[in-house]
Amino acid sequence: MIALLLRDLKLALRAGGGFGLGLAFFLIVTVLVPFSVGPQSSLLSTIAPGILWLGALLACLLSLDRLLALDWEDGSLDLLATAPLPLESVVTIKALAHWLTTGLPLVLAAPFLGVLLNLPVPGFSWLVISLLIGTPAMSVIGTFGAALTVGLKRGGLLLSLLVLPLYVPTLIFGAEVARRGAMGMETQTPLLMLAGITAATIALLPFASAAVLRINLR
Amino acid sequence: MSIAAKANALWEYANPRKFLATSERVMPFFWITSIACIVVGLIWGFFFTPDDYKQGSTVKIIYLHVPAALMAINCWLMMLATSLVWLVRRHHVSALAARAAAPIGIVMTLIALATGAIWGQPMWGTWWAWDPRLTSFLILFLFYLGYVALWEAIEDPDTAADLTSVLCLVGSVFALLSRYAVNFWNQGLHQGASVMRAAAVTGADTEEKVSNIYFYPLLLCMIGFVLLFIALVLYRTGTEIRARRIKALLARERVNG
Amino acid sequence: MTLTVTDLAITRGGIPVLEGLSFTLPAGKALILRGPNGIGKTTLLRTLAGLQPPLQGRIEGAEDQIAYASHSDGLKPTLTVVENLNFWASVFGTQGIQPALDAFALNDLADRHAGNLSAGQKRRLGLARMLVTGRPIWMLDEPTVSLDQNAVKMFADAVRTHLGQGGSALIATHIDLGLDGEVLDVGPNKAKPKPIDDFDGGFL
Amino acid sequence: MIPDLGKYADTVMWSYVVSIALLVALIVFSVMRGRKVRAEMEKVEQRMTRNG
Repeated sequence: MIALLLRDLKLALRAGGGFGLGLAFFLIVTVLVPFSVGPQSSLLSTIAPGILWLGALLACLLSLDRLLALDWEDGSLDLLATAPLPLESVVTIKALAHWLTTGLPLVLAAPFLGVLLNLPVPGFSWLVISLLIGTPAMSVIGTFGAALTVGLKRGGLLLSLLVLPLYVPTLIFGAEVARRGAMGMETQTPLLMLAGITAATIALLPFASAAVLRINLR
Repeated sequence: MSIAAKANALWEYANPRKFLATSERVMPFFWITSIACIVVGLIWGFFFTPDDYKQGSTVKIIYLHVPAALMAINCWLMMLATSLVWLVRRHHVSALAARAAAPIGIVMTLIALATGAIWGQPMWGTWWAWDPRLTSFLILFLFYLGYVALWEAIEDPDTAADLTSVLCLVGSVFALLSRYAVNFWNQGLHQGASVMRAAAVTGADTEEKVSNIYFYPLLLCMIGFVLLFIALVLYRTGTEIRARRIKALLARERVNG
Repeated sequence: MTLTVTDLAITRGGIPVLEGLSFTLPAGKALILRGPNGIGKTTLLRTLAGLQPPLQGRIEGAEDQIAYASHSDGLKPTLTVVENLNFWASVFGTQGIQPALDAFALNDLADRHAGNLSAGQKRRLGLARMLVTGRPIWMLDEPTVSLDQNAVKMFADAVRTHLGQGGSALIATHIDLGLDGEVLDVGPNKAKPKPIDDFDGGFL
Repeated sequence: MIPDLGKYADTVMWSYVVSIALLVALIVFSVMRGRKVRAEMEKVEQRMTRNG
């Protein structure tokens, strides 16, 4: 299992591995927002939590179609499916690798981009906390979407369409935590919901992903 | 007949030929009664019910909005049930029925959204408000789109049936979750919407004065929509079965060269 | 470790392709699969490897015993030869990739990135991957494609060594490898179509 | 004939027009595709019975 994780990390970090793609996209979105809505800092600080969450979500979405497709094309998945490792672990590791290479960098970059958008001071910690809790769910849900569309030639668009509604609850609660945190309001309820969604998806969704992958490998 | 025997008899309809024969026999009944119910219900509602004291004549929209919204949800529930039957018992008719139902669900959701938006224009002063109920239907619409797109994208019919069934299961959980999330995110702002909900759920007198005058034509329309849905599903499932058979025959022809 | 297949029927894309297939593959033997293109050799190998369920019939002695190599090699171009092999060795819980490097003369290429190898070298690496799985039954799908004569000999030797150590191999190939074992022609097992009046049969 | 719908006449009429149009379109498309598929199946079946 560790071997698979290390290999995926190594692959992501080497040339052409796609590491930094999501990060670059996140940066582009946040930098462009003030140009499109205007430079008033009061407006920017109101929408900052939402924009940062949306940017992180889209950056995550962008990197999903590479998650399983490369292993599918070169036959690695065939061999992994016959290996002693259960497919449930394989998809969990894949999601973890995706989070480490995409989600975690986004979490770390978010406070710096928050400065650009005049995020109110109390919002920084809540932004990082909400993203830290929310991004793993996005990776796990994304893995499910990637497993559904892995055999398709032009699965990218379909993948986005399938994952989009699945991301809604995470986005709502995650952005709500960041928004309320920035405004100095109570954040407990959405934070609990967000954590609940993440825990439940991590616990249950890998079974669905593995089942779907098995069907696709037939 | 014992319950087990009855259950077995029900599974008989999972046989495509038997399904086609039976559905052919009962379909005229559903077509005729459904269209009769809808026509009578709509005429009754449109011409012979008074305007609401608060909403004026827009109350007449509920005869379309409520049944469509009802069927948009029921259609997904039916797809969930048939998907489960396919995953557990592997009856092809069941999977094809789910496929046949999805576009009906899309149209029902569209009607609910369109009438909601048109109704919202004078009531809320805007075509679209992120009202929890409208938003939930928008999300449901996205689920339907994804489901249909997945069916269309996969070539192997059994693989497509399997994958869409799993998507339907997972999607149902997330749809419920979204419903809750959306309610939390925007606690119902619009009194007007609750008139429609009250009419849909209880159909009885409520504080908002959805009285029996509106209820009977509405009930007729709801029955009509349910029957129309059944007729459409039966018809479209027949089409899907034939399309599947064409595919199988052509594949057979290729194999035997 | 004997692989026994009894009255197996398999499908591809929902259409039956082969039926009534029975054979045994005892330890130390090879079985060469023959048959025209498109008859379902790949499907058979995938079914035996457990990647897809059979339509009917029994497969015994296959569970966790099979190393399956498809047309593609499962190699990562940005990893070196050694990294690629080490990865598969640890996934399958085996140690020591040295025998595999030796068997396919990959020692000189050990630190090259897999993406920089020639087609034949890649193929050799892909086959070396079979060796590091430590699984007794090899299932190889057209393993000699893009190998030169020398590499084919190398491959045949590796399979022979594997057989000598009590392993077995099921190989779909069109060339003669000179291995100890039988040839299985699946041509006669082509599935007979159901009569089209049988609506439900024709439906499947 | 048409009842007085007051100031909301447009709203109500458009709702009915859009909804009924969507319903009719759904039915028409279903039936059209159904007919096409049925005819095609018969064609293919006949061809296959002829060729054995």
